[in-house]
Amino acid sequence: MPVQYYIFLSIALFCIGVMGVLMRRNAIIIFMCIELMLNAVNLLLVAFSKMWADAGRVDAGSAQLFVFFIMVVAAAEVAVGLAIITMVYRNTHSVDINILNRLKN
Amino acid sequence: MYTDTVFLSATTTPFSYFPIVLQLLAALGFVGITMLATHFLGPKRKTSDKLINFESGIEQRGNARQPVAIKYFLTAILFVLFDVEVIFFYPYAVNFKSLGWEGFVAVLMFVGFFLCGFIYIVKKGALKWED
Amino acid sequence: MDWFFILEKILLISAVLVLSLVVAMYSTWGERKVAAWIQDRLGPNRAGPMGLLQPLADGGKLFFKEEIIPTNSNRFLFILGPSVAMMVACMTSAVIPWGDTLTIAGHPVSLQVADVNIGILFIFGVLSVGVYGIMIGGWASNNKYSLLASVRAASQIISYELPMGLALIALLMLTGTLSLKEIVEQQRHDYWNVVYQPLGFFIFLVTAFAETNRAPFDLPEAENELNGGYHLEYSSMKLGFYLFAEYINMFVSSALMATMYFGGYAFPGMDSLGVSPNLLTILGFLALFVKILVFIFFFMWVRWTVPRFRYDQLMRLGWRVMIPLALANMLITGAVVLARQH
Amino acid sequence: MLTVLLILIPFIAGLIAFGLKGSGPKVLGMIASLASVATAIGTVCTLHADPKKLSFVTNWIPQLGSQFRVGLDGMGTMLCLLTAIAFLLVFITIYNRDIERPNSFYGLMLLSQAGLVGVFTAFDALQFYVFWELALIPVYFLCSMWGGEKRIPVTFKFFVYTFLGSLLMLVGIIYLYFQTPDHSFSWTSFTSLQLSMGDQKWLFWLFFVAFAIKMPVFPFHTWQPDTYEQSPTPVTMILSGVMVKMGLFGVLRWLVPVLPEGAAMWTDVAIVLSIIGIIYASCIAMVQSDLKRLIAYSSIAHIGLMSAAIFAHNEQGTQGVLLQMFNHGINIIGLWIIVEVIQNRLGVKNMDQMGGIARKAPRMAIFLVIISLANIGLPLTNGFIGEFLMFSGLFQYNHWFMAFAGLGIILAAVYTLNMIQKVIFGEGNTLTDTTTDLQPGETVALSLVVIMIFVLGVYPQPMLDLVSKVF
Amino acid sequence: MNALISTALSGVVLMFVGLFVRNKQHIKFYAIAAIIISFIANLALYPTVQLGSYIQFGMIEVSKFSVLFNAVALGATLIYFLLSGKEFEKVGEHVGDYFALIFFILAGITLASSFSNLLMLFLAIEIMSIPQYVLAGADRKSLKSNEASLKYFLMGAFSTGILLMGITLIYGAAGTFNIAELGLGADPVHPLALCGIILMAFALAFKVSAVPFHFWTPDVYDGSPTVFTSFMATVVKAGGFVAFLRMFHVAFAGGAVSHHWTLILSIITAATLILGNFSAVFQQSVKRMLAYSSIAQAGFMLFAVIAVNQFATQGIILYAAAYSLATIGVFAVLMKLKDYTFEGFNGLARKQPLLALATTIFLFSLAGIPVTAGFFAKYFVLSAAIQHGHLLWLVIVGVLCAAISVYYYFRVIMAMYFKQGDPEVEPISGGFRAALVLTIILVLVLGLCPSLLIGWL
Repeated sequence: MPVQYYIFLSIALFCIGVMGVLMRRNAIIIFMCIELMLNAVNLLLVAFSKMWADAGRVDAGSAQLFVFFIMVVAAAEVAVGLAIITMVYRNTHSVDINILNRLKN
Repeated sequence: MYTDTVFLSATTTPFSYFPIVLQLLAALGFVGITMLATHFLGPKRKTSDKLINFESGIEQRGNARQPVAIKYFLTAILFVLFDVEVIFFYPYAVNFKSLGWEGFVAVLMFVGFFLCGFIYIVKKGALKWED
Repeated sequence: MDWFFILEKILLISAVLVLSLVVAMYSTWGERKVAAWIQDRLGPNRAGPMGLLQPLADGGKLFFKEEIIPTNSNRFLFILGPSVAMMVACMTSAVIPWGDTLTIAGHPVSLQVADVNIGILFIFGVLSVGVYGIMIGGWASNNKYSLLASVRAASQIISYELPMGLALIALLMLTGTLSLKEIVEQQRHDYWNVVYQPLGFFIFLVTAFAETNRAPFDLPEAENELNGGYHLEYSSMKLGFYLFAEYINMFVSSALMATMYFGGYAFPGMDSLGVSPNLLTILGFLALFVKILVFIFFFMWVRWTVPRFRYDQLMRLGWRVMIPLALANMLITGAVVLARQH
Repeated sequence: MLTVLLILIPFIAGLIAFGLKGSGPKVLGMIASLASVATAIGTVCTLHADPKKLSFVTNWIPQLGSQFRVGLDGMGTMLCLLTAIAFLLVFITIYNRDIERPNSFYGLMLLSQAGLVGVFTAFDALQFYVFWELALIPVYFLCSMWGGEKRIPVTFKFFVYTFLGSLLMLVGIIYLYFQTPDHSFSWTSFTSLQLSMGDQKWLFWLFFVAFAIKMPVFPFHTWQPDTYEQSPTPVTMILSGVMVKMGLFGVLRWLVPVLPEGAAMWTDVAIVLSIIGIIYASCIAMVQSDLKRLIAYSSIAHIGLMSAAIFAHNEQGTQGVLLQMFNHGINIIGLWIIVEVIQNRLGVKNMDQMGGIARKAPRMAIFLVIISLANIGLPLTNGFIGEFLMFSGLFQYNHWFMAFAGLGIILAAVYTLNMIQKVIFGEGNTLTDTTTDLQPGETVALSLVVIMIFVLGVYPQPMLDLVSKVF
Repeated sequence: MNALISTALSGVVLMFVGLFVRNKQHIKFYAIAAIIISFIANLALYPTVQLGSYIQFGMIEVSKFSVLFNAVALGATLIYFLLSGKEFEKVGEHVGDYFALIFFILAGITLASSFSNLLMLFLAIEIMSIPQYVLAGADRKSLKSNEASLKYFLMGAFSTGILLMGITLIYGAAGTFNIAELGLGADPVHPLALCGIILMAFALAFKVSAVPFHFWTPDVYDGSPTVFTSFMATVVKAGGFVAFLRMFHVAFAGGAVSHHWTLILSIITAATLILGNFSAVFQQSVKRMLAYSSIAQAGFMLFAVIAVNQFATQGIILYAAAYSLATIGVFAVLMKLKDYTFEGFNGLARKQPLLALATTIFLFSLAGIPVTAGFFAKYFVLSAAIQHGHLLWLVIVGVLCAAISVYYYFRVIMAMYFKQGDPEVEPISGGFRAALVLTIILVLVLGLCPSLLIGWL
């Protein structure tokens, strides 16, 4: 399959993620949208890796290694993020980010 | 470099996954049909008592979906962390013969950090279920 | 696209699915027989000779039972839960090599649904979806016992996934491939992997017990604490799916263990028998089946012998014993392999 | 080295003063200012003997090509002398006053002196900027801590005005720095720049605004009357006597030589602004009943004249400005000393509540009359010669401008005489009846002022010799 | 490289120190010892890099710049530990963990100053960010802290996603992650690269809280425990800037590509300056004012990013040092007060002359008044922009904003010196005084002689 397909798919996924982050109010869903963004990036990286490998670059595999790092860092983020969301939920009994505006006062 | 791996030079095409798709369809069909079949086959004599939750005959109180103990969340979070650390071993394991002792030492270091985190959470009491 | 290929695969898939279901059904019968034998009883003996028709009766019963969906539950998720569990159980068998190739009418037919180069990763990935089935079911029921059981199950399964992954890595270091077919082929010409990986096999065995929620790790369905566990609210075929899924998982785990550590369809001396390749393939399949049955028997034997763990014991075993053990196994394997290489 | 000493004496004395108690600070202040005056006189002598000795150069920030480069020419020496004398006069005047927290007061005063001298001696643009700011900060604290009721917002306005102006100047300095071939801040590199007309056109404003705010020239003057009014009078003396000269000095040292074509191009605008300032300030001064504000506006008018004369761009005008810088400094300080005395005795600033002081305090009245007349520029006083030169310079440039500026003289006569009339003559009241005459310290200070008024008025030649020594 | 290893190891060590050492005072000493060791280890590389920079594993480039910047970051952290180390105990139980997290952040910063591969950039940004999410929420009982943490986390993770997309698109265009080999200068610029650069600029602007991506900053800085705000707003922000600077100076400079981002960044800079300063004017709490001031200061640091020249590199180091020292100092004083509003400072000069003097000097430095480090910091970044040639309008905007900034900084000074009041002040220890004096001296010395710092470059 041509690399364009992957690019479009990734961009579409990424945009869905971005829209989700901007429009949803539930912290967990926002969080999942962020993960979607990251995975869109992963997909694109692998596609580009293949593209450059086909173009004859010997170090094209480094993009796949990059994916591993993204996964690891994303996991670290997940760990911290889930902990934070759990903490917020235990204190406010809600994961709606609108509640945060109420906290301000 | 680490890039010349089995992952990259894999000759198998996406087509080798085709039978898996077939199996997925078959499984989906089986599950769906069975679900539908039992839905129509069984008797339907619903009463309100029958449709409430069963809690050993005691009347249900409150919502069941209460937050459970924090330990479970902690386990989940730790799993995420350690699982991705395990992921790092896979590419290494595939290539480790070509990486030789040098790579082994690097992985030893990685395992060292892994163990640091592990010992830390153990000492911190994150895995203590006894209380 | 080759129509013969598709036909062949469809047939193979059907065969595999039917085989898993049949084995699962007769495992229930076997389980009761084994239990009876261990407890010095007779076990089922009314339906058919030796009670052989008992599983059919049980299955029929499940089909015709009334389907109950509690009003408080989430209807969609309530149905989704067992479906996911069953789907996962059906999917894992896709990459297991049931035998070598048969030659039918000049066409080589592999007795493996899909020989992907990441077979182990595939199984690993599909297995981890299994926890969703339990989690969704427990959550959808909206029952305190179910929820607690599903949370327990989730914690247990993910905890044991770590040592399982590490044990597989040790195996991977030894074999250098993730393809199950290749792993089997390697063992065909060499000793079985269990010889090199006794500790790895042991870890895998223990984790397999935990992953399939079999005794002594069957806490999610501990009757005396949880009224039956995560499928407490289920009835008719949805309950059946959960139960079947468990038995199919047991079957697939046995197949996996046999494939990865005990030579799969290979048996000692098979290349010196001098019989026709097709016959050899069938013999290989039978050898694999025998191995699987042995493991299934072992599963049952353990269930009726070893008492259930306490939850804290279970978690401690998983995290504090299995993970370091698996890590050590991995490192030792690596060191030994490297040392032997030079 | 004398030049460096000129900065170091007040600086070190200032730092020490913070740590002293009781009458320590004021004694120290007196000693330091006497030493400063002595050093300043020493520099005057050295300037005549061997001007090279007054330069001092050492590396400061080699990465930037910035050097610590001080030096003195006639103008600088004159202004340093003025600074030293001004501080001496202030310290003599307030010697017997009770000041809250004298250690901070004297410390800050001395630090501001160091900053001022630094500005007048700097021959490195970056250093000039740094001292420019340093002179400002102690004054800001002085005004805000010891000033009148509305001191905080008023002083802050003063600070922000000056700070903004100086930041614009900083941009100009950096820009010029990049134009110099050797990437240096030195005055010689700056003045030897051959800038295009297009650059000079806008760079002029960056510098001019900074200096105009400091002088102040209309319309940048709005901070000044308020600040003069709200500041404690000793600080006002410094502000009006010395600090405003920073602006004029800046124009003479850094603006005209560095951007000659820019300055020539905007000359008319600058002069018109200055003259508007003269007339506007004079008019307001006429209707002013607050003594301090009156003097503040009169100061704006005088400075306006000086600024106009600078931009006339001729020998006579410039000489007049240089002379007048010193003389105006002396005169205005004299005036402020009297204001300080009146305020000390009466506790009011409004002229309507005064009157008849002459009877109670004849000595003070005489001093006031003399200094006021000098301030208008009556012949035989020091003010005359400077104003005369400035007017003739302005006349050479354009006689219409001179005519309008001359209007300022007449208006000045009006409001000054009016002030004398209101303050010392006329009917006394219960408040002024209690006035006592000058104390010895004040008498000494005012006598010094008057002596300088007459000496320089009759025999201005030494001062003319001094300022004519260009670098 | 040394700094990276030593900070990372120190983090691990402190994690365990926190487990085994019960006395919190001792943990602080361990942390201070660790930071001093890291500082020395970092400087030990200096003789080697003097001959020229070298690249390790194709991943990080050890150069004079990175060593010097690390020294600044570590030094500022040392000052921070000395001044505010005691405050850690007030946040919660896990003092050792807080110190460990700070060391991990430092490891990220050292990576940010020396990455030569986009992978390392990503890791640096993340290593810097993730511990901050935790620190922001360290006060578990406080809802404001919770809010800060969640908000920071969601925003930070979001910007990470955008950063990654940017990196990926650039990889798609260039085929390498090595920033020196990207070669994006060709004309016309590859569209993927252009999108990538813009996305990266946005993401990094997010991390350094430049307008219009700043909206999380005030709430996060306000909600986090003050002691961590102090660190997040200073050293970490400087770390973000150094990553920004390296990225744009090494990877995107030169050729046709720089025209494309110069304008975007200029607009971002102008908006940051204007909005940051004007918002700061209207704050009632000094803590919030400092949050907005950090946005405003970010505007000045962005000058260094836009202007690709020697002054910019020198400027960012000087700015990092000046800004960090001054802000850490102000925060340290702020934490000694009970009331964080401007009124809380009323009359501080009478009661605690040293605190007031220190605050005044720090605020002078922030406002950029000569003889404090802040002046030369501003001087250098403005010089960089003027040398660039096309940014004079931006410089004028910057200068006007600097004048505005005087307003809110001086409000504190006015409150301390010219207003009456009786502020509640916690008892001040001798060590704190000594550290404060040390900080004052550093600020003044850098203000008199910036060569002492940038002379190393």
